[in-house]
This record gives sequence, C-alpha cells and structure tokens, in this order.
Amino acid sequence: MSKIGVFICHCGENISSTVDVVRVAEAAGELEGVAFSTDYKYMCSDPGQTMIKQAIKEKGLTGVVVGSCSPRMHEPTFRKACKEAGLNPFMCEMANLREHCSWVHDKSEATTQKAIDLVRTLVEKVKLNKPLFSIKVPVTKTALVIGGGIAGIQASLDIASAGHQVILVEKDPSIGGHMSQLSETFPTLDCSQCILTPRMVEVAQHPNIKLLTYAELEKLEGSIGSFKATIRKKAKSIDENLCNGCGTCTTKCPTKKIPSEFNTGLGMRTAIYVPFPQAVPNKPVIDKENCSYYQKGKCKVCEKVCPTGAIRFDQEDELVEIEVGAVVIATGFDIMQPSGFPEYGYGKYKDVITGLQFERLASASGPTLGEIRRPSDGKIPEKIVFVACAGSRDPAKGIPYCSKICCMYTAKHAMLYQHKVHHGKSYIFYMDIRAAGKNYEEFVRRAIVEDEVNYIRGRVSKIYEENGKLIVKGVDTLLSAKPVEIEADMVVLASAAVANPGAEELAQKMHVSYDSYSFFSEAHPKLKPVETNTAGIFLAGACQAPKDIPETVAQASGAASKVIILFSKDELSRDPLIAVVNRSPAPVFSTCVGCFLCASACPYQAIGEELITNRQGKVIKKVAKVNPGLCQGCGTCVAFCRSKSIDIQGYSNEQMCAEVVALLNND
Amino acid sequence: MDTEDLSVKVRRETGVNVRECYQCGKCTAGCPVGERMDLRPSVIMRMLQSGDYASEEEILRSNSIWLCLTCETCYSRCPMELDIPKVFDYLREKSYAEGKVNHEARDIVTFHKSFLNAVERNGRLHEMSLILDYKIHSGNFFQDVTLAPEMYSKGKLHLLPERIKDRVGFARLFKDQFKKRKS
Amino acid sequence: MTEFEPKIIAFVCNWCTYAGADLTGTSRIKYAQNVKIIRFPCTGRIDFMLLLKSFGEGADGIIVSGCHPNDCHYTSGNFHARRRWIMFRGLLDLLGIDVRRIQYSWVSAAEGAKWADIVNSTVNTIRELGPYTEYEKVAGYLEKEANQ
Amino acid sequence: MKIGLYPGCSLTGSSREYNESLLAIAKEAGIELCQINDWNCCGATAAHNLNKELSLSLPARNLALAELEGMNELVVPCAACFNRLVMTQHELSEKNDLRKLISDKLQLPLKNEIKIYNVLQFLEKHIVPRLGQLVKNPMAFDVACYYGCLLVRPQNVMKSERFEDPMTMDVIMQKLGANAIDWPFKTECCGAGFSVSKIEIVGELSGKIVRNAVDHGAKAIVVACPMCHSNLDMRRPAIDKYLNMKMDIPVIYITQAIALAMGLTPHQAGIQRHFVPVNLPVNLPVNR
Repeated sequence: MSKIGVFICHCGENISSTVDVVRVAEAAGELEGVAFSTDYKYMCSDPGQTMIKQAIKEKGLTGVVVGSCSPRMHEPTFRKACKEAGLNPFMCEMANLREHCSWVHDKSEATTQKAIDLVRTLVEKVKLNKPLFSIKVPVTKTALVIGGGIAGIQASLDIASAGHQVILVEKDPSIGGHMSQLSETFPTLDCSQCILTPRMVEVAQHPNIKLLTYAELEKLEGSIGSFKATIRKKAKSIDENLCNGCGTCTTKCPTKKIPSEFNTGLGMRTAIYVPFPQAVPNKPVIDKENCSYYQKGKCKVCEKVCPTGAIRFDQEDELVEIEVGAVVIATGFDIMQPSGFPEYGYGKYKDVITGLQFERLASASGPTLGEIRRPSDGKIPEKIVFVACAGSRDPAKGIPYCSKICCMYTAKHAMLYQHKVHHGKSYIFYMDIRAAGKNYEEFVRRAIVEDEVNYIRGRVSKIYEENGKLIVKGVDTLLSAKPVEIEADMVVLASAAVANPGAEELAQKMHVSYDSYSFFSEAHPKLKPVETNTAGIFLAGACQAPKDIPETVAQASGAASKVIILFSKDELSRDPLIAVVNRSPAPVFSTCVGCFLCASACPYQAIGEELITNRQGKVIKKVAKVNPGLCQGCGTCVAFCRSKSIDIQGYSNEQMCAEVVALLNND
Repeated sequence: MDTEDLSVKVRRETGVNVRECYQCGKCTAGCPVGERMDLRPSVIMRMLQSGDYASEEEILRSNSIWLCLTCETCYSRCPMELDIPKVFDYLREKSYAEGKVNHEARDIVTFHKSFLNAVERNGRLHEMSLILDYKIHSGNFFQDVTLAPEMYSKGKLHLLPERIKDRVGFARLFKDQFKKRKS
Repeated sequence: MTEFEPKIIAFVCNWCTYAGADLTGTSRIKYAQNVKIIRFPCTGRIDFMLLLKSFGEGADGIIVSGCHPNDCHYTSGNFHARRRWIMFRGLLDLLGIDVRRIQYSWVSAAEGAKWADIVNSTVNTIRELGPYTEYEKVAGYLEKEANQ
Repeated sequence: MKIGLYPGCSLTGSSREYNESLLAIAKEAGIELCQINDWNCCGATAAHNLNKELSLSLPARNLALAELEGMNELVVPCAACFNRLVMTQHELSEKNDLRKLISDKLQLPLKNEIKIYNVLQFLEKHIVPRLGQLVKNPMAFDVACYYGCLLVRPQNVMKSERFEDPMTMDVIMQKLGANAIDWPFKTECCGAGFSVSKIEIVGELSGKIVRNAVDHGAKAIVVACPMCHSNLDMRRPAIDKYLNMKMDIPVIYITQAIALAMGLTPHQAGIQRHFVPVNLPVNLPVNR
C-alpha cells in the first residue's frame, strides 16, 4: 500500500493568484493512497525542501508529487531532496501547475479543477513508479569544436590548456573566420590580425589540438560523454605531409582571376590558393570548380612546379570517425547581401559596398593595402556615406532583429576613414545608436566630436549615380524630417548579420534546436546561455545570435569551462529512463516473440538479441535485449512492440494508462 | 465632443496601425514633394502617434496631405510596410469633409472638385468644361490661355462633352454623398 | 443547460511540445482549460492503444504533438509516429471515430503561441463535433447484457 | 481575337494619339479591342482624394459593365485608370461586404473576377509574340523607358517584382531595335495630377526626369501613361523654365513606337498631336 506525499507550491503568487492552492492540497489529501498533503509558498526554497524531507522521514512516504513549476525547471531539485531523505529519486514526480495551468488560465473554478486533475494524474502515476538507479557511462575526454573562427579558437585553446584533447573542424582552408578579415577592432582600434594570428599559430602548435581544415561534420551519433562524430575531410588535392607551403604553385597557377572570398570579391585569387598570407595551416588547396585541370582536363602547372611533388589530383574526400565526449558549436554568422534593397543600388553601382568589404579596404593586408580607394576607379573618396541598418530592423525586406554590431563597426569605419583621409567628409545615416558596452559610448562620442563624423538621424530612401557621383537621398528626422541629399563618392551599407546558410542542416544533424532566424537556441535564455537543449553540446559565438568579439570570446571560454567541468568526471550518471524487455520465470522466460520489429525501429541500434538456453545449454528461445549504454529512452520500440514485451522505465504502458484514466475520471 | 484619437480612426478606416512606425524617415527621404511639405510624412505619422488633439488639428489643416501625389514611393520602401498613401487619403477626405482644407491647397482641391463636377455632369470627363470650371472657381483665368487653343488645334479638346447613356443609374453614385458633404 | 465542456487529453513529447507549452506559460498566453497534458519522451513512444483507451475513458478529443520533422531529439521518433498515425487514421474510420477528434501537429520549443492556437482551435472543433458518446453507449449495452 | 477595352477619358481627349496608336497596332496584329459599352470616368485622383466611396463605385461600375458584356480580359491603357481599377478590384476582393454594398448601389451584379491588363501586360501577352514579322522599321537609337508610379506601385497590388527598376518596356523597345538605356529615374513621379493645379511642381519633378534622361544620352523618352505624357510633353514650357534651358527630347507612347516600327505612318501613330516636335534619328515612312 503506497503512501504518497503531495506538496503544492504557491510559487509566491505565480500559482496561488489563479489557482486555489489550499483546495488543491485538500483535494489531493482525500485521494486514495495519499498519506500527506500540504501547500507552501516556495517549495523549491530551503524550508520547502526540508518540509518534503521531513514528511518523507516522519510519514514514511513511498512516493512524492510536487505540484509547482515545470519539471524542466525543478525536477532535479526535488529528486535530489528525496534522495537526501532516503527515498529513491525516481519516486518523485512533478505536476506542472505553473506553466501549464496558472500562467495560461484566468482565476476560475475550472483552473483550480484542472490543477486538481493534474495532481491526481501524477499521484496515480507515482503509485506505479519503481525505484530506478542511474546508469553510469564513461566520459570520452576529447572535445569536438566545430568552426575555426575566434569562438572556436578560444574554446579549443581553453579546453586544450586544461589538458584535454580537442579536434577543431573548420570548413574553409584556414582557421581565422570573420575576425581575420577585419581591419581594426572597436573600441580600441588595435589591428585585428595582430591580436588574432598569434592565437591561430598557438592552435596549430598546441599538442592537444588536432586541426582539421577544409572539413565538415557529416554525422553525429550517441550522447553526452560518448558521441560518435563522422567528419568529411574534403579533398585538398595536396599531400599535406609533403607540402612545405613554399607557395610556388600559387604564384605559378595560370587561373588568376577568381574573386577572393577572403577579400569579399575586391581582390582576386588563383585556383590553387591559400586564402590569405597568415593562413593556418599555410598550405594551399585546389578549388576544383575553378581549376582548369579539373574542368578542362589539362594544365597541371602546380604539379610541375611543386618542389616536393605534393600535388594529388586523384585525392578524394575522406570520412573519419571520431569518439568525443562533448561538442562545441562555433560556426559563426554570415553577412546578408543587400541586393534585396534595389533602391540602394548594391550590385549595380561598384562604389556601393558592404561593411565587410570596407573592412578589407581598410585592412593593411587588403587589396588596397589599407588605403581607402573606391572599387570603380581606385580614387580616394572625398565624401563617403555610411548607411546603418541596411537590412537589420527591416521586416519588409530584411530581418526584424537588430544585428547589434553595426552601430559600432560603422562608427569605427567612419573613424578609420577620417584618420586615413583627413580632408574627407563622412556621413552616417542611423536610426538609433546602440553602443552599450565597455567604452563603446565613449568611442562613438569620439567619432562624432573629435573625428567630426556627421551623424544624421534618418534612413536613406534611394541611391543613384549622376555624373560620376552617388546621389544619396536621405532625411534628417531631427530637423522636422528635412530631406537631405548628399553627393557621395562611395557608400557603405551596414548589411545585417544573419545565420550561416548551412546552420539548419547542421542543427538537424546534431539534434539541437534553432530559432526562426536559424540561429542555434540556447537551453535557457538567461541561466543556460552556452548550453543547448541536448546535453553535451554547447554554443560559442555568433552562431547563437549576432555578437561582437569580446562577447564571443567570453562565451567561448564559458562553453569551454562547461566542457572542462564535464571532463572533470570519469563517468557520468544518466537517467535510467530506458527500454527493458520483460523477463518472467521458466518456462515462459519472456513474452517477447523475437520478431525484432523493435530493433528495426530503434534509431540507436540499441537492441540486440539474447539467446535463452536450458541447463544443457540448448537454445530454447531468442528474445530482444536492450543495450543500456546505447538506449536513449525514446520509446519508439514500445509503441512498435506487438506483444507488449518491451517497456520504458518511468514511462511504462501501465503508468501511462494510469495517467490517462486518472486524468479523464474527475467526476 | 469626439474624444477618440485620430490614430484610432485611421486604424479603423485604413487598417494602418501608426504605432508600428519607428520614425526612420525613409518615407520622407523618398518623397518627391517632401521638400515643399509643411508637415512631412514621417512627422505626420509621429503626430498621429502622439494622440494630441492640437497636432491632429494641425494635420487636418496642413498643406502636406494635399501635396501628396499618391506616387506610393513611401509605401513601397517602408520597412514596416505602412500604407501611408491610404492614411493620407483618409486624412484628405476628413479634412475636406470638416472644411479644414489648407488655404495653400485651395487650387488643388478646387481642381479635384471641378473634376468631380465635370464627371458628375456627363459621366465622363470633358476636359474643356473641366478647365473652364476650374478657372472660374480658382480665379486663375489667365493660366494656360495659350494651352487650350493649341490643344484644340491638335484635336485634343472637344467642344461638346461626350455623355454616358445611363445618366439616372450613374447619378445614384453621387447621391447623398459628396454633395451633402459640401453643404 | 450549461455549455458542453469537451475533455481533451494531449500527448506531447518532452523535448519540443512540452517545452513549447512551457513557453506558452512563460509568455503568459492564455488558452482554454479543457486540454490537459501528459508528457512522453517522444511522439514515437505514443502507443495508439492509449488513444483508444482515452476515448474509452470518456475523452472527447485528443492532441498528439511533437517535434517538427527533422528536429526530433531522437532523430526519427516523430517520423515513426507520423507513419503509424497514417495507418491509424484508417482504423479510426473502421471504429467509427471521427478523425477530426484527433489533432496531430508539430510544435517546437520556440512556438509557445502556436501551442495556444492549437489548443483553442481543437477545443472549438470538438465543441462543434459535440461529446463523444458512442463508446459509452456500447459500454452501457454491455452492462445490460452482464446484468441479465 | 476579341478583348475588352477601357479607354478612359484622357484617351478620348488630351491623349487620343495613345488610343489611336494602340488600336492601330492591335489591328496590325489582328486583335479586336472593343470598348466597354457606356463606360464612365474612373474618378482618377480627385475621387480617392475627396471621397472614398466614389473612388470605388466609379471604377466598379466599369468592371460590372465589362462583366455584363461577358468580357474576361480587360485592357486599360491609361496607367491612372488601370491603377484605380486594379486598386478597386483589390479592395473589393478583400472586403466582400463592401463589394455587396457597391454592387447594390450600382444595381448591377459584380463578381469582380475580370482580368485587368495594363498596356505593357497587354503588349507582352498579345503583341510582343507577333512582333518578329511585324517590325519593318527598327527604332535603332537610345531611348529612356519611363514607367512613372502607377504601373509599378504599390508593388503588392501591381504584382511588380522589379518595382525599383522595371524592365518590361525596356525589353519591348529592345525588340524594336532600340537601345533602352539604364537610368535611375524610371519610376520617379512626374507630378501626376498636378498638371493643372500645381504647374511649378510638375515643372520641377518632370524637369529632373527629362534632364536625367538626356544626361544618359536618350534620344527619346518612351512612356505608357497619359499623365506622364502630358506632363513631359504638354508641360515642356514649365520644364524648360525649371531647368532654364530648352529641352527638345520628344516623348512618345510605347504604342506609337511600336506603330512606327511596324511601318505605320507618323500620322497613323498620331505623332502630329504632340507639343514637342518628334524628330527621331531614323527615317520614318512618309504619310500616305
């Protein structure tokens, strides 16, 4: 005979304001098998938990139902409390009276009645709960970091420095990401590459980091502590061990007119190429789409000139399988092409460029060696206009959210321009200046006051060319919306930061969730900003939402520390909510008939077969058997089983039925 | 007296919620007559948001609502896809109905009236009578004195109006409408 | 007489729809009290015996909701669920249960508003369909048999 | 082939050459355009400025009459009329009760399902496919195709993808052998309804358009809207006053361009009715 304790939480006023908690507690007290029932202001608080522990000890409770917030919030808390009171934690269940009741209904009889129903349902379930013991899984102390931008670099270095193995996967030929493309960085104006390249080299030289460039994640299986990742190493068409990075091939390659991705199309590269001089690794790859050998079948110049004979035209993509205990996603962001705004003339007028393109113009390693020269004729622009929110905060043609970094980099761009072109005039059309960050506001003020950048509050409606000038039709909303027309030599559009094109696909490969903009979702907006809702997979940087460098680095270290905490244990205990095949005494042994439909349905290949033998060792029955290490407890097998021989601990048919019956019979 | 905010009326009549406007000013920036307006489109949107009676009066008495050419440039570029021309149509109708038309817009409104008179008379527009009617009501007798004869000589003006047959049915469209408002 | 208040039971997966329904709460979006949630690890776990049982126990309508296709926390549970649901629909016809009494949907952890909409629309649908009494009739008949 | 035609007031008067040239090329292409019987004025700018109900009922009457005659395709050459008719159809299709109300007032049934074409859509569908054999006299020179507002905006109702940089007219002119220049004023406003009441505004707005076209080397401006035409052509004195220089670039309707390319005489195309003399850098067939 079960003795259930029911504990109803007011959650301050969150529940009690619409649910009559006292009545719920009373009603629960009258249920068969309930030995104790009460309500309290904050069950999750210390006194609240003590109350539960005492009741367990004094009343000798065999099960506990806490009617409070969502189990996704506090299930661990209360199960821990039960454990400390000597009750098996899996004998504790929660009725969700807040998210699923008090917060979604108005104060009424029906709301209280629903709360009572929910509690009764869980009471009936808990009666059928069985003590369970968590499963131990060994932790593979190797981390997989996806993406070699500053986020991935920082995370890798931190994890590696803590003495763990790291496999860093980067889809491009070199690590460095967007940061390596930037000129100077706000608010300190120190050169981006000067602070980044040492880190890149450190990654390359770190004994604990294995770097896989020009590679992408193909598949991810398993779970926290023991993932199995399959990585596709795209064919570089060179033997990395032989190549010494002398660069002869890249200088001799006859195909020289390919727009360089690194220089955002403002510069050209060859078909066999290293993205940029400071690339890590500093070894070339052959871009098959543009290589005349791969396309037309002749050339092979690189092969002829290579002193070490490292060129491998016959090289093919390679799939490598690796065991890892944790994953850090650091795949970064992308720039929205402003072609969706025909009124701005991007793509039509050469001298209308994006912010990222301006970074390359301003960068010492860029196509103009850091001189601000306009793409059309290489002239130095006398008048330059920056357009903020060119895509951001624009539900009609762009994205509704704020890209966060534009206000700062635009201020920086104007500043750099003024420093490089002293007599030049710069204008920034903006809606709001969002400079919340250490020394950010000061930075913007400096641009306005000292560098005399002209900030005009208003959006630009049209940009068109007239006798070699770009006419920018804007407005000054602070001068009773006075129309402003500027004859500019160059226009820079602060194009929006958006998720990477491949983000959704990647998320689905890893079973982590993503938002409507295809950014990866954190497990909790405030309290779990670096976790995903899949245990063992963490987030770093702009793959979660637009971020600047300091934030990205901070989050990367945060993700790294989460991984290190995970690796501080040799084994993890996992919830034992897994499938089991029933067993019964001879001569039946099990109702399982060995059809193995379950095995065919199992997404984890967790179901094998077991041979039952008699004393003589003769096989008399073949039944299904679940491998607790592999089973994740989805229960698909249970729904498939025709003889009802396989069941999920904690979600058994019996328990589910009891819930259904309890929930529906409230009169 | 009517205490309902003009913005509420606007929303009911046009479906446009002026609160969605975040004052980027793109409408004004692209407006072909923005320069000449006393209250520019974005300013009018802001004043509607304020819900302040004085501002609402100012809007209805403004020159801007009549200067608007309904070229729809603002609407086509508005990041919030707010149908400003539709709002202006409503404001014009209201301003006219309440006799609050700005004096500088007299000529424009006179022209519109003359136009509708001409249409009401014949069912189709007779440009000759339109011009005459307009001249009489606007008092700009000498405007385009050379134009009309030249048009005539090029066969672009008819002396006598074309008229539609179903005059009765057509008249119904004007009945207890625009005449009543005029009184 | 008082308006018919449908009894609706919702079988939802723990990872997407349960979390989505939590978000409905955190966003304070209101919906009808008629729907009560039972939590499952995955829609793939949902055994259609339970759906029949629910009708047997007096449910007027059922919601089954899980992760969007491809977003399943367990890779493919929701696909299995969908496939079996298609088969099950045929069975419902045989049993004479109006298919509209079961609302099958995807709600992700980010779709709090969508959950509220689904609940309310289902409640309205079931209101139109009226109470599900067929089973009770049969049950009543069986009792009579037994008593004789 | 028989297609409905709503000429609108200006095509019977100030811009009759538009009508004449349109009918002429339709005839050449073997297409019969038949006017809606007893059509009325669409109300133009005046109605939607002063009186919402009229701005709907006036166009609606024409739609109803067209339905009465069993037309399912209707060509509306005047961009202004086209805009009013399409806007009306759009609004009435969204608000069914309003449709009923108007229909009662008209005492005419109104299904509101007729397909409305502007001149460019009509040309694309019925004339362009036949152009191949019909072009006898290529318009081999630079032209600026000017669309104005009403053919492209509002884009959600007009279903125009390239509302900032439309190409339909350009494509047609290319087919006639012309070189359609790429210029930024294609869809700027010419001053539209102010041609009588605010001439100086028309002078400024149209002036900018004309200057930009000339700066880009255009030898003629091609239009598809009577209001644009009268503003750019008839109001040339105001334009010259604003630019304070004499502009002699001619303004022709797309239909006139096609007519001339088909080898029709300038007179058949109604060229003689223009205020700005039309001297094109091609030899046109002499009047018969």
